[in-house]
Amino acid sequence: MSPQITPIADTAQDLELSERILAPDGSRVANPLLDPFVADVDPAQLRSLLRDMVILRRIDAEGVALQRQGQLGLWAPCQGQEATQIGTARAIAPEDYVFPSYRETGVIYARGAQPGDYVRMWRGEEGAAYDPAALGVAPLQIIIGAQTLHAVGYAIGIQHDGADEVAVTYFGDGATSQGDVNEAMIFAASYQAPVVFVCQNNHWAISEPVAVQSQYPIAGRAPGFGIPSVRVDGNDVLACMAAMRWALEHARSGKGPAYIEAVTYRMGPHTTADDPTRYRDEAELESWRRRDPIARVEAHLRAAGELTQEHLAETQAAADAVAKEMRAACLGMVTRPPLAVFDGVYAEPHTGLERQRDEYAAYLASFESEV
Amino acid sequence: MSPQITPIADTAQDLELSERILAPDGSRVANPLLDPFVADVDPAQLRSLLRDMVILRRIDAEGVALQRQGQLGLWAPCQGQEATQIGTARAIAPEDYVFPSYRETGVIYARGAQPGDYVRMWRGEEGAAYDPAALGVAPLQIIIGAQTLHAVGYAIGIQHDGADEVAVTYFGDGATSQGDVNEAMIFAASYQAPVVFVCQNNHWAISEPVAVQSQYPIAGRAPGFGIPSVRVDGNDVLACMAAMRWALEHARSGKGPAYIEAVTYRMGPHTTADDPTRYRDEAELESWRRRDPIARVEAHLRAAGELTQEHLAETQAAADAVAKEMRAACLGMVTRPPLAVFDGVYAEPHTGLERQRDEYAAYLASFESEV
Amino acid sequence: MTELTLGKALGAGLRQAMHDDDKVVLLGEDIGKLGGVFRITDGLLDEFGAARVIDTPLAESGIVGMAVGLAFRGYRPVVEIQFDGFVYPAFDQIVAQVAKLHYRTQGRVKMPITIRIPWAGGIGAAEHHSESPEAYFVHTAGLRVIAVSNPEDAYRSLRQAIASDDPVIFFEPKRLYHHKGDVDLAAPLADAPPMGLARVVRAGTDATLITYGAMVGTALQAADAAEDDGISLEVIDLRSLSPVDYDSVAASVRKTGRVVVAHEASREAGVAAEVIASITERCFEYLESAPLRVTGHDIPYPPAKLEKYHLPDLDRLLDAVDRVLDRPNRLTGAGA
Amino acid sequence: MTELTLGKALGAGLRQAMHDDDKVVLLGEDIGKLGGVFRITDGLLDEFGAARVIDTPLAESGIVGMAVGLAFRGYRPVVEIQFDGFVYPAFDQIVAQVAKLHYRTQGRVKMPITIRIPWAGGIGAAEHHSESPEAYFVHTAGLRVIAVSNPEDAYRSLRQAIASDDPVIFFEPKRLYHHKGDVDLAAPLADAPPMGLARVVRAGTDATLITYGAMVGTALQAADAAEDDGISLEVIDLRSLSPVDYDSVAASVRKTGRVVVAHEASREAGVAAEVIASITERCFEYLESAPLRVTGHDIPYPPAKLEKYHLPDLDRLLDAVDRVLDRPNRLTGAGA
Ligand SMILES: Cc1ncc(C[n+]2csc(CCOP(=O)(O)OP(=O)(O)O)c2C)c(N)n1
Ligand SMILES: Cc1ncc(C[n+]2csc(CCOP(=O)(O)OP(=O)(O)O)c2C)c(N)n1
Ligand SMILES: [Mg+2]
Ligand SMILES: [Mg+2]
Repeated sequence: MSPQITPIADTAQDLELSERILAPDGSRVANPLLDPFVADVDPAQLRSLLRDMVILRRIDAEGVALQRQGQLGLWAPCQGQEATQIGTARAIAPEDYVFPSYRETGVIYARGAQPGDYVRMWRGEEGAAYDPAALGVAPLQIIIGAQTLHAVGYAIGIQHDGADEVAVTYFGDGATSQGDVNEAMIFAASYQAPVVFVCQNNHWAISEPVAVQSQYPIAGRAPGFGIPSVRVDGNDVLACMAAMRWALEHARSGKGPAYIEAVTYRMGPHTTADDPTRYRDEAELESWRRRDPIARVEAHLRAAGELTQEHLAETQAAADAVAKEMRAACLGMVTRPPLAVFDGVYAEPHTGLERQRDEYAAYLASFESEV
Repeated sequence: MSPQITPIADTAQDLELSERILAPDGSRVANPLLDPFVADVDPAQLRSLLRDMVILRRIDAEGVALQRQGQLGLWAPCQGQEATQIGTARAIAPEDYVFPSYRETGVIYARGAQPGDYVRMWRGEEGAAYDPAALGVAPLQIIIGAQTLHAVGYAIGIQHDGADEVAVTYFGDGATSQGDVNEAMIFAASYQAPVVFVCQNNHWAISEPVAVQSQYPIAGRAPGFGIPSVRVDGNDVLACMAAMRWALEHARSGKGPAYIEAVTYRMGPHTTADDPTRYRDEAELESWRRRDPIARVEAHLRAAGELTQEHLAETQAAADAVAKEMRAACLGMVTRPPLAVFDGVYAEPHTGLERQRDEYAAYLASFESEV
Repeated sequence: MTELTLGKALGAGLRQAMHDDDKVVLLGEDIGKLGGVFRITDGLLDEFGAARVIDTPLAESGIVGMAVGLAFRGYRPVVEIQFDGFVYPAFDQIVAQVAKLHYRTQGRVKMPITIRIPWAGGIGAAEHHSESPEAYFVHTAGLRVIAVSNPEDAYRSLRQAIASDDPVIFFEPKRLYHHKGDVDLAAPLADAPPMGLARVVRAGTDATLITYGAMVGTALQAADAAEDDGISLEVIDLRSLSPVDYDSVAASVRKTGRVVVAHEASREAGVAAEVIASITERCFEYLESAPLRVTGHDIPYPPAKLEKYHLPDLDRLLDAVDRVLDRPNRLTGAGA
Repeated sequence: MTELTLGKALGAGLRQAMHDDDKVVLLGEDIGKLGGVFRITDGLLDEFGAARVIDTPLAESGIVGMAVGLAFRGYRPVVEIQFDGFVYPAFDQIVAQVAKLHYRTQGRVKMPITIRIPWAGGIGAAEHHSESPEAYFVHTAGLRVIAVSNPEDAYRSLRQAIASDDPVIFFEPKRLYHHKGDVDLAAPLADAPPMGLARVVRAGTDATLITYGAMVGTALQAADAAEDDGISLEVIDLRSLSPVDYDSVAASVRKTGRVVVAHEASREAGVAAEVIASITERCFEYLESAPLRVTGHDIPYPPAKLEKYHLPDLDRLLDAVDRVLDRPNRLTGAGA
């Protein structure tokens, strides 16, 4: 009865159904919807976006390497998603607040993460990778979709405070199936809360192709809830930035929530514990290699004569420097003492836990006195 | 960015935004979408629909009376929703299976409920009001929205069995905010399961107007999930039946799920424990009284000269008879003996519970031996 | 002192907390115009406005998740779950987020969330309206769990819960909402005993009867009845289920040597199991008989007409008292 | 006898159950092509097809709710929850539907659903991947709860769970997935001992060590170590946590008079509390010292680098054994 949205036939068709500014070959496509939002982006700015993407890829590679070398318990690579993460995150204001999932390495990078922040959680040292207040980013969230509701609650707080900040939440295509993510849209729409939803549709939820969650464009769900949405080419950093600026402006100006689906691809495994050869074709991966988000910007800048060897060398050096610091921070981490397991369970004294702590302390001490 | 659906300004506008066949004054409106589905409905059939609605209203009034007289712990009136319930339920085939909420008195009536079935649960005698297999209806569900997932699972079972049955689930406007109901749409769409979703938008979730859940037509959500939907005037029994036939046909023919939003109104309190004067205007109620689903059909039939005093008298007598039987069944119910609290917890022996049962039996027996 | 019902005392507690701290916001289904299905928030919408008394969409996970976000923003959300049996859709947000965020962030992010739960049975309600889910939360590290039994405690401990920087699951016995008691509305919170303390409701010497919530009243009746029989029962109202005030409990057990722990919730891995295991650990040498549990059976909450065969009552308490005292059953003569 | 890892034994159990009854269907995230993140369902998609090995959308409430619907239709769904910490979004469907529908309908609607949960810690994982939520389900009437500790039990009891007309929460200790043991793949299920029985894994006379899951291995190590010290420990693997086989437990306690109950899960209102409370009720006169618990602390599961300070290990078990035996600590000399 109601008009049916066309299902997506295959992943190749995906990007055709999304908004873009830079084509995979680096050529610029006119986009009346998005262009106004990045009219100010000059070659220098574009180079800076490229630089961030290159550094992010390097950080990601270092994360994988550290895991392979036994320094991290796990790592969730974001290779392939650099344009989505950098493009959107760079548009977010410092006073905004971000509620990410676990794969947003590029987002915390853009928010000013310190070298150790990338690895602290994955190494198993602490529950949160960084100080949330310092970055304006909630702790990485492992429970799929849970953070989207937190963002909405935070946005309602912003609204009550009369502030012009925005809460932003990132989640995957798989997450869109969770009740929480749908409730988040409902609550956001009900209160017209200043929150931006960013769905990184990287085509896979571990081994499940996005079609298991949805055979229709995910961005098509939001309008039914009263939330305007846009579906962008997530490998086009300019489109991502433009969409994010639109969404943030929409939310910041009191018009309520906005929704972005960034259509991108997870080039690596789900995590370092995953073996994607069990479930996906090399051909699919190959087709996405041809849409590499970094190559696209490089091609564009190069064609415009705006990318020199020096630029590239500087970027590579910066990336290597970050990776080096990250490694050093990782290797230098000192595990907290045994009794730290009790730290921070409660904000105020809890007699039951204090007793357990004391007993355990005495138990540990009994070994020391042994010697 | 994406086209925004217009929010609903007020409840009066609501019905204008929905499909109908019979106008509130009983006149017939041409509806190219729905008409074909009820082309066969002649005056006799329409009278039979009217009869069911009248009987249902009588059952409902009896339920309220029994509660007021202390015979039931609670009753959830469905006055005002007769067209939605009878119109949709009469379209369902006997071999289909229904997953209702707690307010579907009309649905269980249409499925052949026995007099005691209406009250057994509300009286606090048993957990389920009736034998699910006998009616093809799952037990009344109190946890908001939970039953929608059950319907989807059942429908996937139908699909696996290669049967041409359909699972139908009923839920309220409030329920549409629950994660489960959204997950149900996602699962149904993912598997193209033969399930029909019937949202009875009766404008209220206890004291909350539907705008707290959604400022946009609820039926507008389904297409985003890939589920075709229709929004019908829920006080128009023909429109409800037509929509349901469409939806069932769609699902039965392997095209996947379908979604109906029936825009209706809860004339009475949420339950007999509720006092709606605390939160809603008499004027609103009054406006809906003018859209009474029963009056509408009567007016239509009367104008067509198809409703005699005899018809009305027969219907009233039938209604009174059902009410009488219902009352007798209610008053005649014998509470199970104390040890029945242990019956049916497990299908197979459970040593822990058996011991508790034995201990409690011995404890109870100790009082008897006392005398 | 003002005489108030438990329900009104809770309302007064909310009101006071909202006056004391404008970061306190209430969220829940039907808490605005309706004042909640139990009218606990009655009048608060008018007094504090819709920005602080927030009717939410019908989704418990959403409500608690929204509270988490508000806490991130520095608010102190007080959530009303409409009935005990409707807290489960929020279980993930409570267990994986509310309880763990402070720990996850080593104290950097506080979760001063109070989750109020109208609780337990004995009101002849439909399914899911009479549940006693407290053990789930007691078992969940990172939460505090409070169960109130009278207006005075309700008023004070609700304010304490809201003022606490920790998340508190706050159980309100529905069947006592209309019970009256004196409340000192003016008593400063700073002078109040800490939230975690148990209370000896009635001193006694022969056996200790430990319970909480609505069953405190039943326990007091049992103590009266036992007294007629020359037995002196000490009755303890735990008040806090996490942490349990084991100092008070142990002091009593060392005195009486005999213990009955009672609750409505089912038995397996319930709070009574916890209390008995802890008592045994701490007071083994003082125990003169096996501590006994009087609880709901290990069954789903039964239909209303049968609930009286599920809920521990006076007779079942007295029967257990007789057994811990190694006496024949005072009602039936059995067990002699 | 075939030597299999615990993981492979579970896979074999699923395969056999699917052969035995074509109403058995598997649902879960990534259980199809991938064979599950632990490869338990490896090969089953190829063998039984996508209609019986169903990759689901990413929503645990949806998965369990779908299983309920399939059960209504006469199927026997076996759900895989990807990790222990991801079961909470399904908590409502499990507690309010799966556990209660048989009771609600007085047995008219059966819920033969098995919910498999890769379980517990010690694998250096990220948050939510090492949880021990078993007490929540033990406390929930209407469910059965199984925890396996070796390939043979895994193979047999998974088949029993699937064949059971009751819902079963089935805990699989992740850190034992690669442990090997002999499995009799041909043994008819009809000859097997009932699912609810505990097993005396090692007979002993001085004290009883009760545990389940991966800690059975630790308990056996403790028994070895204690033997070197001249102490004879009886080790019991509970196997079924609801019901607990208290006949076997009580028989052992009557013999030894001393008890340690151990698990990874946190302590407050955990399974050990239940076991100790029940032992005290049944065997009070036989107890020579207070039964002790050795458990995870009452903290959220800590970061991987600290988990060894949370999980009970050999030393903590031995320390408790020394204490129930009123001996000085054998390692440290303390407590003498
Ligand atoms: C509630 C919950 N269920 C299951 C998991 C296990 N899990 C971790 S990541 C993942 C897939 C997520 O896919 P998507 O949302 O697309 O994000 P992506 O990993 O692609 O970034 C799953 C199933 C989890 N972390 N939380
Ligand atoms: C999970 C859950 N939360 C809360 C409730 C309490 N409750 C019962 S009915 C109701 C309103 C339902 O509104 P709607 O879905 O519109 O159905 P209606 O009652 O109007 O038929 C609420 C909040 C419940 N039964 N289950
Ligand atoms: Mg993904
Ligand atoms: Mg409604």
